[in-house]
Amino acid sequence: MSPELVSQLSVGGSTLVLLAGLAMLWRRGVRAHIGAFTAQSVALAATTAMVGWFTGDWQLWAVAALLLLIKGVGIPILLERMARRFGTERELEPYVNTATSLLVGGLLVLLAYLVTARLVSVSQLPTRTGMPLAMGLVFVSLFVIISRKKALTQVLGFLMLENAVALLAVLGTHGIPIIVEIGVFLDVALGFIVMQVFVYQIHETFESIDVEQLNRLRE
Amino acid sequence: MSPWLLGPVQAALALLLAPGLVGAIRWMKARLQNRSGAPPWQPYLELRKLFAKEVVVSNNASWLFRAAPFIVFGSTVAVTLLVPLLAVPLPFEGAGDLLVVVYLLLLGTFFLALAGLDPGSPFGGMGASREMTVAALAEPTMALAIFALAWSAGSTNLGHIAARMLATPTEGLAPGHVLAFAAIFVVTLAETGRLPVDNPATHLELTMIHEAMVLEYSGRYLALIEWAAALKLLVFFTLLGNLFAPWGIAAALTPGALLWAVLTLALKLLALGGVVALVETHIAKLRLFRVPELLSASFILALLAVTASFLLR
Amino acid sequence: MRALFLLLIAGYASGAAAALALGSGALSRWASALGAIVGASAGLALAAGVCIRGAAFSLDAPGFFGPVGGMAFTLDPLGAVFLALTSLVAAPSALYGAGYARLWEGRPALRQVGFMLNVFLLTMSLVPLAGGTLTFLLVWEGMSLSSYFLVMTESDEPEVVSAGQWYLAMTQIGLACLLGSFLLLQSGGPGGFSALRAAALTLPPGTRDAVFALALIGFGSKAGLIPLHVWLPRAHPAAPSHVSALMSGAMIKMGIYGLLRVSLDLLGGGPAWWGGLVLALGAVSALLGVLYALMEHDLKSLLAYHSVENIGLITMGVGAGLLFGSLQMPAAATLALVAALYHTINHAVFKGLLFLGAGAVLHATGMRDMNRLGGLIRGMPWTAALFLVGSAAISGLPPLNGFVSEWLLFQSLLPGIGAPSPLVAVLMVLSLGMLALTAGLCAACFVKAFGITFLAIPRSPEAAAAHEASWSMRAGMVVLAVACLALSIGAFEIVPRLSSFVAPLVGVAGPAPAFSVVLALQTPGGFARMSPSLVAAGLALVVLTAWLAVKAFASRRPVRVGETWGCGRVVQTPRMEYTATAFAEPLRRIFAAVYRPSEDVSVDFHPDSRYFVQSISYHSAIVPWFERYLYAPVISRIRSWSERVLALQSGSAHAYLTYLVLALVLLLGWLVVTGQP
Amino acid sequence: MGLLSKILRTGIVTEPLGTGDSEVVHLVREVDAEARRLFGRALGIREVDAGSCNGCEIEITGLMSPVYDSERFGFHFVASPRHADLLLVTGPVTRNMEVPLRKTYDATPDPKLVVAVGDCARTCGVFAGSYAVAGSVDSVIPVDVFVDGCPPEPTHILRGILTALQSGRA
Repeated sequence: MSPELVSQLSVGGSTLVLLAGLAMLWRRGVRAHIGAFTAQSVALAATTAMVGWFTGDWQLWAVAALLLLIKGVGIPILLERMARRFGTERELEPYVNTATSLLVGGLLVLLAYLVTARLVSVSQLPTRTGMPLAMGLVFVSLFVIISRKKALTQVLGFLMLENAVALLAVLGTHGIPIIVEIGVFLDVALGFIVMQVFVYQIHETFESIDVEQLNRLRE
Repeated sequence: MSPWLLGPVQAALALLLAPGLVGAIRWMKARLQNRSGAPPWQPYLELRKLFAKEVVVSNNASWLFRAAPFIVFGSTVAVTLLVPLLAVPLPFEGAGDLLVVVYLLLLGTFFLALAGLDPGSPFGGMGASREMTVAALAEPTMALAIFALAWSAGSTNLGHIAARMLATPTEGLAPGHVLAFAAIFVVTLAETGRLPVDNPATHLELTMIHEAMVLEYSGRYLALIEWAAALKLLVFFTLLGNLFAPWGIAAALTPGALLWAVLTLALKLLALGGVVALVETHIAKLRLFRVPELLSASFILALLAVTASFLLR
Repeated sequence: MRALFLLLIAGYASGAAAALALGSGALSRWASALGAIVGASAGLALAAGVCIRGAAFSLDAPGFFGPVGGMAFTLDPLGAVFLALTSLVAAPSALYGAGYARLWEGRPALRQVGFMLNVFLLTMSLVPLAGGTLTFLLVWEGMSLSSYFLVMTESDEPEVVSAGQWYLAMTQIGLACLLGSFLLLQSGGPGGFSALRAAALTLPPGTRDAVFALALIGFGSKAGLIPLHVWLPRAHPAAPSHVSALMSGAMIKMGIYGLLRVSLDLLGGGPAWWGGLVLALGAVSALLGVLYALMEHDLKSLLAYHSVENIGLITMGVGAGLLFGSLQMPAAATLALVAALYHTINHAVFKGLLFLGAGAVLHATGMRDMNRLGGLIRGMPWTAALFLVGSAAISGLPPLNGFVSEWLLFQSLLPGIGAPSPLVAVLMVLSLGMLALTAGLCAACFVKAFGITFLAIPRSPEAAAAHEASWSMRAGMVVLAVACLALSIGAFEIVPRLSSFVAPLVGVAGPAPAFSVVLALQTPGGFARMSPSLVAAGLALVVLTAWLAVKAFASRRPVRVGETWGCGRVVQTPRMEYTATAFAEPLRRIFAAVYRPSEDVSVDFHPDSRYFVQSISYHSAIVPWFERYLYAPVISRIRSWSERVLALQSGSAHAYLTYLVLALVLLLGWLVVTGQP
Repeated sequence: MGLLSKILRTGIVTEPLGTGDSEVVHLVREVDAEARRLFGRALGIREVDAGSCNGCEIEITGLMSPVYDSERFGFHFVASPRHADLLLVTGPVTRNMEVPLRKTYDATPDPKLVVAVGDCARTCGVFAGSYAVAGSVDSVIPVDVFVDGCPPEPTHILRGILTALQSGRA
């Protein structure tokens, strides 16, 4: 593949990943959020595979396969189960309304473009062009975590943050050793399970997974 | 054929095709609703009937109410002289670029909204207010999408953009273009009063946007406005089809090339119409105050399009 | 040249003298107007001469004001543009004023307005002619004070008085900043601009920044940049309408002139952040201006907020010009400045027209509240048609002039993406988005302004009884409306000249970038082409053809006039119509985060049962946030201080003597300490 | 996607014009021909409920259903009498609806037809003599055709429209 094509594809891939993240800000339903996360993971896996194809590095292929398996299939199934368990609680009243959230998301992407500009200019890799978008996704998922109320949405925000970091690594350094990657996966799985337990607990206690309820713990 | 003749030919062709496009979309929607539906040429019959009918005008309406249909119709027809319908280089290349197209369409909207206010009917005012709101909120998306297009093409002239796309087809798959296409598609839905922004088949005054403004019109005036609306849809589809995928557009004004151009244009219009029909079958109308969310989503698409073209420069 | 210059002064002076001499009758109305028209025509001729020749005209009069170093006048093309637009608005407004002033006949107000208007026009025309610091400040202050007196014409109404106070305060703050700026700029010497130009190059960067910042505040407060715009929505409605037309059409442009003169001409451009700051200020002013205009239902306040918006657009052009200039992109800089200048001229014309139209409405109905107007298109067809032209022009609709300059403005932002620094590119993208949103909202706002005011059923007896304006008022408006069309169709002649004027300012060596090919505008490098004249011709042709075709082929049944369709409701009353407030309601809800409207609903129930509601009263107000968070605290602080000072004024003579003695002692002590004789 | 597959599985359910010789088929053939002749096969219908029990409305809705799908003859219900060629009036005219009905008739541009649907429209049905009823439809506006039945079937309404078209006041 020609470097131009690769840089185009990496921009395209990371755009898809980012759009899936922004979809979190747009849609309200939990199911839609899970769908967005699944799509994002698949797009991420595809991008990784593309880079792997370009570099001819088998480890990246493996990472892509793992991504597809764990984040594209495994975690979504668990999430679906949680969603079914809690009924589909919608993000009816986020702290920031939808239109504003979207605009903030756009500004965050521009900000990411600014902060990564120098990084991109020094890097020589053809995949560097996607990095600002990956950084944008980092910001966006942080924004999702702080601006949404439902614990489930926040879990998704965390998972997207992890996706963003993985994308950044793949694009910026053409992938990290698979051992590290596996370790990260384990962390994520662990963190995910812990959070799952928390969410269950919150639901047990308050009959809702609206973290606003946690304020009641004070008195 | 001289290039100056091409302009009128384009306008005539657009006027000819526009009602058929609307009819085709209605027919496809009917089929998707498991009905046999009206034949695609139904709109022509309706226009013929309306031109033959009597005109009833409100006693509160002024001369503006009678002038507006001609201005709305005229401004939309003028646009068809500028867009690359059949061939590049365009007949009136120097006369106007993409921004001029946007402003000419705004001219039509402006006068239609005034005509909605003129009879003093509450529905007309409601329609005018909503139409202008949607139009205003759609502007930024359009501007940024134009920005992304123009930057990669090195010009805002429609002919340049199409020609550039023909010269380097890979550009068409660049993320910037795909995103800009998506953004302009959403704007098309909003500006031409399709679902999920406005329901073209609604009978409920309180949910209307476009219909509410034309409730007062009858006879030939209504015919002009409906025709202009169809024409506007065709213009947006042509922009989508011939700026992003200008294949089949004639490079030389030979009869064969032009014929092929007409054929491909019709195919593109049908394809886009099919997509719209599918969309309208699948999704419901948004509440008016959810529309800004849709438009800000399209704005994000346009913003990403520009960012992508930054990254790849 | 010199003759024209003297004729300009003579015309205005004689107008002022006539107003004083001929008392307050029809004669004095017409005499003072005639003087103003003569002066304005002379000014226009002078400006045209300089523009066509391209050579500056200069005249030194060390005689006048000897003590302050005499007056110096020069008129270079840049100044000529502003002199031209001032005179362009001045003549029709004066003609209009002659008719408008009838309502003051037999009152001193007539004499006062006639005199002050001529003084105002004279000083304002001299501002772009000023060739030195002192001259500039002198005529500038003259302009500000005379306009203040004009605002205070109806000074028996309380809101007029408060408007006057706001206006005076803002102009004096501005003047203070200008003094500071020029003092920093002028290291001694007579302060001719040519001397300053040379001196500015040697100034340390810090001083240059300070000069620029002070000039930005000073001129920005005159131009009405947010947040220094607070006086506009107050002063414009208070002033007589032809005066508002002049203030909004011409006077606030002097702020732009000053900004261009100081930052580009005298300082010769600066670091990139100057341009960035100005661009950002412009974008914010444009968007907030139009957003607050949408919420207005006072016709003249609405127009005033649109002045804020358009000044914002112009400032965006200026900022982009400065920015590109500092980035060594001369072609782009020229384009941006041309866009700014052209929009300045266009805004002068159509905003003048709109204010005159609003004045005619006020004259005919005695009302500015759109929610009580309506249906005027029957009573006053001329005014309605002319106001419609103005509305279409300011909304940037083809084929009128606003469209041309907005197109140029868009095109001038597009090259920004090619700028080396990503920050600039992002800034350009954001301001482009804001520009587009502003344009759209402006169209929505003028659908409201025209539709609610002139169309449908009158909402009050006064509106129903409206009469057409007098011939001189109509003539004034017609001139400006024709100018709207001419400035669009003739753009391919005017724009290249403008580019040749501004190109030297941004350091374009040799010929200015080409801007037009036959009948069409072309941005430098052929990035885009557009031909207003062809668009106009095409539109006219198509509309005419459609009309003829329908005449020929459609049914010839006579048009039947029936009742408005309202789902069969028994009778339609004006209360059923959409009002200005209702029209803007969706946007108000969408942008609630910006407006932060205060809403209180009070329901009083029937004494017996809460199930029966007797009345529901809803009240909502929008206080612009910069007034709430910026001005209100300052004002209250000042008030508390002044009260503290008041404590000194005890009224007893002893106390005052004590103050005197204390002052004397302190003074002597200071002299002793500093050891001066 | 579920929706799409359902659409495909269902297929077109409209009564075909070509095959079979049920009453509907004959009828729709005639209607088709007449509509073509008179209104250039494009007929805007404005439905006015002058006080009906909504029984007739349910049947009228049937006209637009996929089965009858009268849109295929170029009939379509419009949002304003200004766009209409034919008024479909149901129910006895109540006192409150008398003026609106008249206004609707005036608002409709010529040529125009009026079809009164249901027994109530002709005889005021069970509501006859009520203090709230102003009278039958033809006591308020000129009626071209009455469609009997309480409520009439869609086919009868179609026949009524057809007769109105044939009466050719248009």
